[in-house]
Amino acid sequence: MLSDALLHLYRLMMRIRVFEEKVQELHKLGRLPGFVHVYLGEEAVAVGACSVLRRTDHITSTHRGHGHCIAKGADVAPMMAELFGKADGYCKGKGGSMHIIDTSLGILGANGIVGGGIPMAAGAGLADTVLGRDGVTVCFFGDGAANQGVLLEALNLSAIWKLPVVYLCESNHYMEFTPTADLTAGRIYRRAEPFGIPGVEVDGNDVLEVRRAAAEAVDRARRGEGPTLIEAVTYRFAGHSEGEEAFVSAYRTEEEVESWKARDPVTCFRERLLAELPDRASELDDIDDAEQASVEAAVRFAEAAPFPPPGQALEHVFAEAGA
Amino acid sequence: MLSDALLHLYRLMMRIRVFEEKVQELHKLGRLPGFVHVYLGEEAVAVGACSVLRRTDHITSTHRGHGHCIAKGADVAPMMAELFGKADGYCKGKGGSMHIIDTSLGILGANGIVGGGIPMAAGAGLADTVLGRDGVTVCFFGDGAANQGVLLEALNLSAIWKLPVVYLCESNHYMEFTPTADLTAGRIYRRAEPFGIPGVEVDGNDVLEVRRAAAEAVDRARRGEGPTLIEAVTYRFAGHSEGEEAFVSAYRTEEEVESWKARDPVTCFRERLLAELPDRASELDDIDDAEQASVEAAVRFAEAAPFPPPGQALEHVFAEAGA
Amino acid sequence: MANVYFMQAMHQALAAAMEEDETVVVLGEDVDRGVFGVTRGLIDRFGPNRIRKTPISEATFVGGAVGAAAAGLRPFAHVMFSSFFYVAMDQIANQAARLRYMSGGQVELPIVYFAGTGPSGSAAAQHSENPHSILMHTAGLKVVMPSTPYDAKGLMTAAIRDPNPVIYLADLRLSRLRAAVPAEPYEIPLGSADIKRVGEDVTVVALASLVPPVLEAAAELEEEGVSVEVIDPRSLVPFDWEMVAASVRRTGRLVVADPARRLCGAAGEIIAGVSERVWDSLLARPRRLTWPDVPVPFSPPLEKELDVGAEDVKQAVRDVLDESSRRIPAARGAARGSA
Amino acid sequence: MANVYFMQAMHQALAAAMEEDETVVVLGEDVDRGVFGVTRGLIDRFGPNRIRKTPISEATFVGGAVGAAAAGLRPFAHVMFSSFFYVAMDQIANQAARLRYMSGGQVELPIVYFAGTGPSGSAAAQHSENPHSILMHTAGLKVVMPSTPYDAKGLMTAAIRDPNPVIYLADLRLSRLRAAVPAEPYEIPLGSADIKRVGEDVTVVALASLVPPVLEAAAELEEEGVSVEVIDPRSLVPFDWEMVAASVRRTGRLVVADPARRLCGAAGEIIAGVSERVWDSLLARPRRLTWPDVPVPFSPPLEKELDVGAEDVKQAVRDVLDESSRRIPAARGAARGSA
Ligand SMILES: Cc1ncc(C[n+]2csc(CCOP(=O)(O)OP(=O)(O)O)c2C)c(N)n1
Ligand SMILES: Cc1ncc(C[n+]2csc(CCOP(=O)(O)OP(=O)(O)O)c2C)c(N)n1
Ligand SMILES: [Mg+2]
Ligand SMILES: [Mg+2]
Repeated sequence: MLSDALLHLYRLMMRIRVFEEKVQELHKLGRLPGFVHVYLGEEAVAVGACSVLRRTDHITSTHRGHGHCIAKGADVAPMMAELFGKADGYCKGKGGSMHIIDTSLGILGANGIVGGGIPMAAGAGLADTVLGRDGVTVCFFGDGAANQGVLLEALNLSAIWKLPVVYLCESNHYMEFTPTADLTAGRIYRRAEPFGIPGVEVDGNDVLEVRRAAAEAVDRARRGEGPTLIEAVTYRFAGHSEGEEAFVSAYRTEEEVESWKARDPVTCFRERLLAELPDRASELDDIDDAEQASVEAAVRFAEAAPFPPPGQALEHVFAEAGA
Repeated sequence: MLSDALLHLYRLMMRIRVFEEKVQELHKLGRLPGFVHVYLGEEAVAVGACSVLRRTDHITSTHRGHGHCIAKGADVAPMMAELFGKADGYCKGKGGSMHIIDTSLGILGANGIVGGGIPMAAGAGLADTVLGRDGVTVCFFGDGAANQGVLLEALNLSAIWKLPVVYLCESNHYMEFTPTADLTAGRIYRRAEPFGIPGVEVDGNDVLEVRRAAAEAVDRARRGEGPTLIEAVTYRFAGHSEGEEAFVSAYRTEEEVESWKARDPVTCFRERLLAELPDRASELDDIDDAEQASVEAAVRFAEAAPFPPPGQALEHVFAEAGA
Repeated sequence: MANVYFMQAMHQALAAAMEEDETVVVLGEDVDRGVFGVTRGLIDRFGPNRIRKTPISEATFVGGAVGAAAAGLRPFAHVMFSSFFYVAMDQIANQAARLRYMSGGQVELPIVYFAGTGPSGSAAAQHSENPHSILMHTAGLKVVMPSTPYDAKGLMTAAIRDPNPVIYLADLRLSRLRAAVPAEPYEIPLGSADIKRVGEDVTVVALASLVPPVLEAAAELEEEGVSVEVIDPRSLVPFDWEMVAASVRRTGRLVVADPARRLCGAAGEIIAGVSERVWDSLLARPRRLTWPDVPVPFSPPLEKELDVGAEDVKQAVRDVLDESSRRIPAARGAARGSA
Repeated sequence: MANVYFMQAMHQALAAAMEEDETVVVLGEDVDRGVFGVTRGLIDRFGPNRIRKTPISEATFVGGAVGAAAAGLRPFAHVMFSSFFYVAMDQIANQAARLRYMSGGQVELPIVYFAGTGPSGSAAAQHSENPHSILMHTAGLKVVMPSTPYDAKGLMTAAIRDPNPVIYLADLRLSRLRAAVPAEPYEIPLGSADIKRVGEDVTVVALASLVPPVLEAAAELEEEGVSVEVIDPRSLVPFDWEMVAASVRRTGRLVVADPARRLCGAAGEIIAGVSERVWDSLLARPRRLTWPDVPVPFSPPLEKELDVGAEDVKQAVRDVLDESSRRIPAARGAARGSA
């Protein structure tokens, strides 16, 4: 890989990192309405996977969607404004954290329903197939979502129709406050096998490994050879949702969290880049600074933006014919 | 196996055979309201599986449920009356062919929703587990139903809770008018593997083979070792539903149907019994006659029974507290 | 104009739409043959790339239609029996009906969700739902339910061309209807009701398979000297409040006949919505004719017991007339006259 | 009587029911901790055999409850947010609500389906539904929706003891309510409404989280000399038509406040049902206060725009009074008097 491309991966991961840390901070200050689920610790998954996608490719996302959106090219300013519920947000304040959508980037939406995006991804893949486009859809979903029946249905449908869809399970070990393994039989990536779909496991904290697996799956899909299931093993550093301490007692040990932080996907990748591209070390600092600055700017943008006029609550239910 | 037990298997298969042929005949005469799906050709599956169940064990059934009900001990007279929509039917005429229920026999119901019985079976298994009973539930479902997501969900749930449930897929090669293989990736029995559940394939036209597989699965379940998925490969001799010729052109070849009729589970078993128990040959004839007579009697019972008074349409929505 | 059956009329509109726009695709179980005939044979004309037989996985093909629409197709999803909407309800109510709104208007979702609906003769409780009021309440879905082959065709064309998810419910009791229908495609705008019979004394709003018995009752009442106006809303979302309100403003009397359960049903809604608009014109309490609040039973006499028939309609019309002649304040009664 | 929060009141009833009947089991995601607190801590008292944390598989644990109930348990299924009912709608509407009827009355299904419901502060379109009218229309489900800790506890006891599937909706906007509640279990019969404030001029029927603003409005209106009777149905199926109709018979005026969408909603139903019963007593057109027919938006000012508040209630009450004093026939107006 070209070093510029490597730095770009780093930049996106850092963008997510900085964005989410800022989100945490703002949430603590009571500035963000609604539920907020941050992606800290999982940055390598979204960035690795989306790095092999084109702008015209699609993704479907989850309640924990900020990282997917940023990795697919979303701008942090309208994202932040959306989190604030402002008129200049991606969805004009209608969606919020759990529903960020940018169809011009192929982002078919974060989704508040666990598993809700899975059928949609198959449908987007169908559109590519029917229309003879060589697009690909990446369907992000959690390890908890892997127990929703739509996974079986979508795997089956994608297999028989050879849909160009990559099912990417983010195995972050928890579904809300419950260890996934407690309520999940067997390994998720193996659920692909009976359908004749390749099922692979990757280190979700290693952006290059995710990228490699995604590239293989995406190429396969583009060639018309059908879907792949990738299970990216990772960990979320933060709680399930911000502010959960208020009503949930601890459900993870300090040691567990620390052991994963020692494998922080962002800092590990940074160290690796420092080792492999020592002459570009200063650029990493520049990236950190630039991302920090852009997220700060995003916050200012969001704060300055107006709330939507109340009457807008009544708009956007239906599209006008011929509009 | 004792020869009496073998004869009993034969009797039940013959009972289903005679019942269903009579149902076809009545349907052609326009005597039966609503949809009717007959079980001809699949008799060995229900009889083999239910032969290892106790009265207190449960089954969940499908739209093609007559065979399951008879195999679990249902009486053909109130069954037939139910098909006629009569007051003396199992469900007082409220349910019809697709909804025969007899809770006293553990029949939790035929079900008009493809896959509808799958979660219910897991729930019945949970009741046995929670209450410390050694009951078992057999969940019958079609190969078409295997593409409903609830299968994944129920397999996962049953695996983690080691529920005493046997998932029995009747692979009769069709879902309505479409070959199952056209729209089903891989083999269904293999869908158990990722959950660590035994998945086995059996010849669904051989009642003893079904019985053997069911016995193993049921024993395992009773011992508290959890669920099994059995795929019984079989074939339906008749159409998807009676009268379909009126609106569906042929979707199977004569040869295909004939090749399966050559492996008719009832006549093959009869021949085998004749060979193995030559001294009881006459009893087989007696059984045939008796079953024929009892189905004739069932028709007379059904015909003589009154329709429910129209006002009964308003009853049985809610149970009275303390009733 | 050839005589065509109810389902054939929809078939014609769908086929023409597929000719006209190659992004229209059909999804559903056995859609090559098609239990109701609406999609039958299309596979021969348009091939398996556009006529997609699906596995029995309602949640996924209904939700797939959402993703497909967002990515450039115009899916016609054949849900078969409307009871099966419940199997895919998340994808209908949380996804299809929400995505545009949640996105602040970014997405258009031109989807038709088609199903045969209502009792069709002892299909029993899991194949006989009329869930239109549930879908009306959802917000974000248009809902149509025609009563004639002509309307069926025109509404189908409009539904397919509409940029929003449209629930298209074909009342199975109307399958045998046959009528002359123009060969060319035409649109009936969603949201336009139709006066099926002009009258002066009582407005009867009737949905889907209750239109024929209501017309029958109206014809019989004519002989008794009672003039009934029969309105078929055709589209439930959007609803043509204006036409219905205008009629009731003239007649002063309202009966609503809806082949569905009562509690929170469309009949109550129509009464509430019309009352809000023309309260002062009402000469008697509006009547609703609906099923009782029970599942649909199997046995023919039980199923029949749920039905609203011409006799019920006649009785309700007479009741409304009686009440208004007995009770309206003299001044008003004089002004309006009543039969 | 200790002061307890809304959800704690339900928790007490559930815990007591589990003590009293060992076939009561809890199913649902994270029910050991429980996002709303209704099941929190029960696992320490009753252990993991009876407090069953489920995978994220709503269709299967909701449908599992049906099989479990038919096989001898009394499941309390914690569906979490009521938007998730749609994910399991087949199992609710085609199975739980149908099995007893289809079996001709053979089966009892003592199940409680519990969910937090309604907007809870920018939870947006997929976590803020108030689907009670959809569940009311289904037939075969009882539906309760309390507005006070006292009612919450009594209805929970009744719901768990009831031999039928009961949908128990806990309005999330009421989470901070706190009130004194008897320590011992007690039952409030399903189907009994409650007069939350006695009044003479106008009847306001209010559901769940709209009861507090309606009471606030009533108190303020008192100062204007208007006497408002406030009725909380508490249970929507069965519905206490008698109590509501009796009140309207006295007041002659009806306003219904329902925190849900309008089309085919409970407000329209209550107006239709009451009008049918007491048409002659109505002195003005009944008013409904509901959300507009849109999904629930995220942004605080948008979400607030949907709300029905005390001011809306006051306005509606004044409108009803105005209209009746302007328009009622003199004779009737004199007989009743109006503010
Ligand atoms: C259908 C549905 N059920 C339950 C929830 C509540 N919920 C939100 S996130 C979550 C856990 C999801 O776990 P996972 O899929 O592993 O994603 P993660 O949060 O770990 O990224 C649950 C149960 C929901 N939003 N939707
Ligand atoms: C949820 C649902 N979808 C579709 C149908 C219509 N339908 C009835 S039977 C059937 C085919 C079922 O195939 P399979 O499960 O293989 O059972 P078989 O008829 O072969 O016994 C279909 C699609 C239905 N009843 N329920
Ligand atoms: Mg997870
Ligand atoms: Mg089959």
